Amino acid sequence: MFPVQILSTILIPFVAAFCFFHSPASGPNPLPILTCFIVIPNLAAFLIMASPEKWTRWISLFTASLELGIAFRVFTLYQTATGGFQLVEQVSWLNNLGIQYLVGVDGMSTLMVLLVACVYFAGTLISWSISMRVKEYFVLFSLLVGGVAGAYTSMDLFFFFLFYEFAVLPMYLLVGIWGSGRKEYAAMKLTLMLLAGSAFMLVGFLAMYFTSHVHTFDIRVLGDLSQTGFNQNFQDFWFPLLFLGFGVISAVFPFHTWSPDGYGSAPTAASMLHAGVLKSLGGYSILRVALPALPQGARHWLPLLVFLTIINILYAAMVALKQKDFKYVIAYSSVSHCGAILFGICTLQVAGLNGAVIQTLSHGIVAAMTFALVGTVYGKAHTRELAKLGGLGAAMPVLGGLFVAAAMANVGLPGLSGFVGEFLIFLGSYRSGFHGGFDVFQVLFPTAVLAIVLTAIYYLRLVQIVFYGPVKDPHIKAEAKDGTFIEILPIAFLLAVSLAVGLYPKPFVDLSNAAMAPLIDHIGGFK
Amino acid sequence: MTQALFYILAGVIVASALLVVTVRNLFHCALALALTMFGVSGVYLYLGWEFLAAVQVLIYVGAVTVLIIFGIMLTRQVMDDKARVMNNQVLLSLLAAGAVALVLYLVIGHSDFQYSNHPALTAAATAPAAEASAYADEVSSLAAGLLKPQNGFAFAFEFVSILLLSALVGAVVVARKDPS
Amino acid sequence: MIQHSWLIPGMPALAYAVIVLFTRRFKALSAGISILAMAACFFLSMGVFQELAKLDPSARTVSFSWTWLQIPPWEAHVGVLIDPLCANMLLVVTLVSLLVQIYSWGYMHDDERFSVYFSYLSLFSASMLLLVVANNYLQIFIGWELVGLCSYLLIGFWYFKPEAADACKKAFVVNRIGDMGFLMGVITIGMMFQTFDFAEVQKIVTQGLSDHTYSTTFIAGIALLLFCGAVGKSAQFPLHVWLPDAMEGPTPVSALIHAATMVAAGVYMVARTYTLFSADPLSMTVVAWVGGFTALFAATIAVAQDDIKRILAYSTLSQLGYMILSLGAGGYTAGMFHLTTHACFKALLFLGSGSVIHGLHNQDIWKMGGLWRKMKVTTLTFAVATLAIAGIPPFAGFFSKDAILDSVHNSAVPGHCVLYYMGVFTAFLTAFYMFRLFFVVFTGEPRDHHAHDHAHESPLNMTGPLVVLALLSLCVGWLNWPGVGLYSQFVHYGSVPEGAASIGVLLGQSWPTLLLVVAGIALSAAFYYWKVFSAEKMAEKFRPVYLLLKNKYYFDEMYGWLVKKVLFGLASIFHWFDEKIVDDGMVDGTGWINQKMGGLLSLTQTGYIQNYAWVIFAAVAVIFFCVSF
Amino acid sequence: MTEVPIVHYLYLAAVLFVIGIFGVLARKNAISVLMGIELMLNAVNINYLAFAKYWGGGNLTGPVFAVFVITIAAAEAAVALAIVISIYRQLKSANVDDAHNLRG
Repeated sequence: MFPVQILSTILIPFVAAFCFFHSPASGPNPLPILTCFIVIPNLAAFLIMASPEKWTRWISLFTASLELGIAFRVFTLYQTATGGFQLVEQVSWLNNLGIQYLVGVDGMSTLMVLLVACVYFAGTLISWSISMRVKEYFVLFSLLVGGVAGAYTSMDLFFFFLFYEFAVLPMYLLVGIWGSGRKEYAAMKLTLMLLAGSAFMLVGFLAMYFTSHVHTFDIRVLGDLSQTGFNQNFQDFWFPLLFLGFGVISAVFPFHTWSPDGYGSAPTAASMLHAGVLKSLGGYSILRVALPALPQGARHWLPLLVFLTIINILYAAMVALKQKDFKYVIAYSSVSHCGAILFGICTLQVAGLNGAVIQTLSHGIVAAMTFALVGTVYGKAHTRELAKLGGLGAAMPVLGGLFVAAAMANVGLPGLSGFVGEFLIFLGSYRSGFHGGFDVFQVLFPTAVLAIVLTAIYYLRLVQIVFYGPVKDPHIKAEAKDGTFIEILPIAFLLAVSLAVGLYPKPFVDLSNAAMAPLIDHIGGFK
Repeated sequence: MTQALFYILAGVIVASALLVVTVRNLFHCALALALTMFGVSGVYLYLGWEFLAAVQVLIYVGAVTVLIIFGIMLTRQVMDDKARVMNNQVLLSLLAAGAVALVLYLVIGHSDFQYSNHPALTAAATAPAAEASAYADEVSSLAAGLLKPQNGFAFAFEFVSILLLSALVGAVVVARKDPS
Repeated sequence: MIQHSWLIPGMPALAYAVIVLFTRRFKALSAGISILAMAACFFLSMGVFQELAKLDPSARTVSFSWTWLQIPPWEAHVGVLIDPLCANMLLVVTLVSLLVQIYSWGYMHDDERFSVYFSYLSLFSASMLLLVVANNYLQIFIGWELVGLCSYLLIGFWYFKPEAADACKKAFVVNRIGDMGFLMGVITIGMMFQTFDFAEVQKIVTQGLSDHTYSTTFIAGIALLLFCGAVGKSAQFPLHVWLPDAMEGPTPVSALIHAATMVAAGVYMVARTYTLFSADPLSMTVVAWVGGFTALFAATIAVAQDDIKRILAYSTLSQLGYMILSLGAGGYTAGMFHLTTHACFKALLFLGSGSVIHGLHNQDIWKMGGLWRKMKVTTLTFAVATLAIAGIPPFAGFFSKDAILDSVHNSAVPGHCVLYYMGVFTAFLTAFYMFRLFFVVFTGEPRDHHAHDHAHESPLNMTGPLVVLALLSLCVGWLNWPGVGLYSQFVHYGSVPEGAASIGVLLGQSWPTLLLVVAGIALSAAFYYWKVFSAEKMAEKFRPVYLLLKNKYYFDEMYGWLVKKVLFGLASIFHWFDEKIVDDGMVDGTGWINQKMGGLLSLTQTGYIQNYAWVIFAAVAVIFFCVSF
Repeated sequence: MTEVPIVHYLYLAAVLFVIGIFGVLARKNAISVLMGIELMLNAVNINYLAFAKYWGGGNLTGPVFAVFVITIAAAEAAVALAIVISIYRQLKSANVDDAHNLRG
């Protein structure tokens, strides 16, 4: 009975939302699709506040499925052949200041919209077992999703910033209230570091706004201005600041320490959403804002900034080797993977940029899946200390199998999404000295590839410690059971998405390339 | 002669004001304050603002000083206090007050107030009759000044009444003994 | 048939999905689905082979592909390339897979996770076949990684055993090190030639070499990067350490993955990308020497091992070394032929040892003995395989091994003479340690009577595959009968088949080897059958050598030290740096500084209202003064 | 009528104002401080009315403000005394120095 209820709550809104919207070519939609995508989670938050507590989860699940339907619709509606921004909705807001409500998707944001919806959906299901302050939890959770949904679809920097801040604050409360361990410290650290990053970001936005003389926050216009509006000095000065500002969001070295502490303390779904969606915003914003608006600065700085990202990749992997807490390993792995995303961006090469986008999608899905697994295992074993865990495979074969799959997705095994992203990133980072001339990437390419070995080592070590071998702690064995339907469902869903990307990446890569190929032309990067 | 009156008043005011800030006994302070207020109202009278002089006496001497004396009596132990009346920044306060005094002196000295033949002054002196007839007595002219909408103070005046009321209520609330 | 060849990897993949998603609870059904899919694959492969054989020799390459991902100017495909090399490999893989799956039905019958086991086997077959039919470098890498995953899963199938848990991790990580090179090679190809397609790369490279667009050294560099992958997967020195440990997996898995098919993928890959390897003598030399050295090196270790499966594992290493040596020396056909014959007799050896283990529940050869009385079929088939691997005519090993030694002898690789003698000596050692194994296990008196009493012949579904493989081990060699050379006319590099020497020439060349092999067998019999000499005494006498061999030249210890001390030591330093310097120092330090600065500023908040008032008035005075005067 | 020059009114107000400042800054007792404030307010009023007389030209803004100041001074005195009494009840002292809970 219960699975039937769940499945119908998922399928009905999904199908309804998917069928409700249609292509703009066949007449206007009764509701603007992207605005719906942003507004629905916020509406859900109010609805949850106003309804009895026993409805909370069902409303949330209903909303998440609606969002999933909308996201799949957006995914099918985007025309890769046409490219550019599509499904654009524009409303003047503060005309005097050049601020407008401007949402739309290009290929990259289409993938991000899909990512947000998938992680939201899985996170809602994973949160089913939350028992403390259920209403408040889901209200904040929905608001958070509303914020990131807005950030990924905004084409106006003002709204982009607004939505981003809108997402950070619920995260603070989610970690601070529903977290575990040193949750107040972690929440404060996470929020302060992210806000420090966004301070850089805001100053950069304002600098562009005032320098451009057009006084606009429209990223399309700022991109067009990059050659005429911003001179070399301006670009050289502001690009690294913007990069670091965005980099903090993506946990770039040395601003990464919010990430392990934050994820270590956050409740499962918050870790999923943060690692999967909010963190990806850093790389996304670099591609969306910094590269189009400041291409000369990018060409000037990225060959230097790339060293930070390579440190991220290898250093975080090394640190992950020595962690004693299950979740911290995953957190450092996420830092390492985000480093790969930024590394892909730094290659300034069309495959590298596409790799960064696909890796963003993949990392979002896979990190969410891994955190979901860690949370579920923690819920059963009641400890995350690696010294106490062991031999759980016998007690929870399905979760163990899924964890191996998640580990393999992290390791970058072909057939799962991680491989496509990593492969493209490495492809982009290849430079040959064959035609003469030296490039830092001749050294960095093999160094980065080293990551595939390190990742394998620490993930397999984790699998071995937690699931393989004999049971270490008899208490755990007595209590540990395999996952229930409601726990397996979100993880299996994310695994299916990862498999879809890994087995047939063409539609996804086509989408990302629709955004990246023009960007590379614009920057004058490598083909 | 009349000028001498002003200077006598000024002397009284300054002297009693000095007493207000220096005398140990608070009750005496309050009495000196009352004297200062009387002096100030004398200055008002001297300037020709009879109504305001009356208001000054009524409110300051009649209300505020009495209020202060009530306050002193309610916090009576203080009067017997043999401790210092001044805090430990007397010299600094003198310095600050002196600095303000210097600034004020310089400002007044450098301004053109000392020249009595200011254009506005002469204009007022030559055509006082029309004005005087319009506002035959000070009270009605002041009332017109306060309440005529075109003067722009009507709202403020009404607002002050609300302020007074809320101050009254607020004072009662703040000073009320906590039931617990 | 050929146009449906995409079904060959497709069907096991489907079987995997069906078993995992639906039939996990039904043991027999799961196994049935898996075996059925494999049988279908086998017959499809037969069909493909037949169709290909009917084609004109010059037109025996059929390829078609679908776009997998596309970033102009790149396009990555998944596709199928059917040529003789592929058809040969398809037959080997599907046949051995089928036999091993049938065998597994008996061997794994009591295991709780029977269905899971069959699902992994199906996944393995699918990945292996994907690798085999690949028509481009990316796809071969994808299959490559996937077989690595299956190997990991199957070695760690009994994950609750700590040794298995260690072994599977080790296998995956060591393979990954090789794969790193492979991936770099694939990426270099992609970036330099803007295609991953075998045929197109071949065209571009041939063209580029002739008009000197690319230097041969550059091509050799790519080839050596790819070869890193082969070194990992085919467990060549110095990445050989994972294969012996991989014996922790179920024995049929060892037979399938770690003897017959997956480990041969490295050899197959080198053969597949032979254009790149043969471009420059440098790459060929490296390949030949790595192979030759591994062959000898592993054979010496095998002499001193006690575990039945480990002996076979080192023998596998050694035989893989032969194949790599052959390819490096230019013996393309010989290498592939040895791959084929080796798949048959090595699978048979492993399945035979599995049968022994199944009967005795023990792997130490010194607890066996005299098993021929109890296990007739197993003993007989094992004997066939032992003769085959030792290279006694007319068994399969003789033909392929001799072809290899022949090609090394005629090779142009620097130091080919040394390599030749290394190969010959390896053949001697092979005969010695294989017969040592055979004599100790099957002949003489039982050493452990309790175990011996319980020993029994395995059921038909296990002995059946043994018999089939024994027949193959006997006959497969005849495919390349001297002077006829059916095989070498079918599988060859370039347009001209390598000439097949006539039987007279062959025997004329190979009699010293043959003599040495017989000597090896005799020596082995002297030690372990007739017991003329005492092995223990020999071991005492040459104790340092014995210990060195017994401990596998201490490679495990060395790598263990590298990982534990160097890697984890570095990790400790990084961890310390991250925790103390970055987090406690920089991040919390920033917070600390702000707090202290705030503390300093808060001193101005005295709480005395008259202080504040004083500041106000003093400031008013100062500001007025400054502004006005 | 020979007038007293306006500057003398201003000087008088200035002296009164400065005395008030001293009272506010230097006296310990809160009620004394309050009295200092009253002195300052009166000084301001003297200025208003003097200017209104001499320079007002019939404009009544000066006396109007004086009225406001007087009114608000009364309100202020009431509230301030209430606070003093409340503090006195809490701290058993009417000294300004004793109320320093806002120290940083």
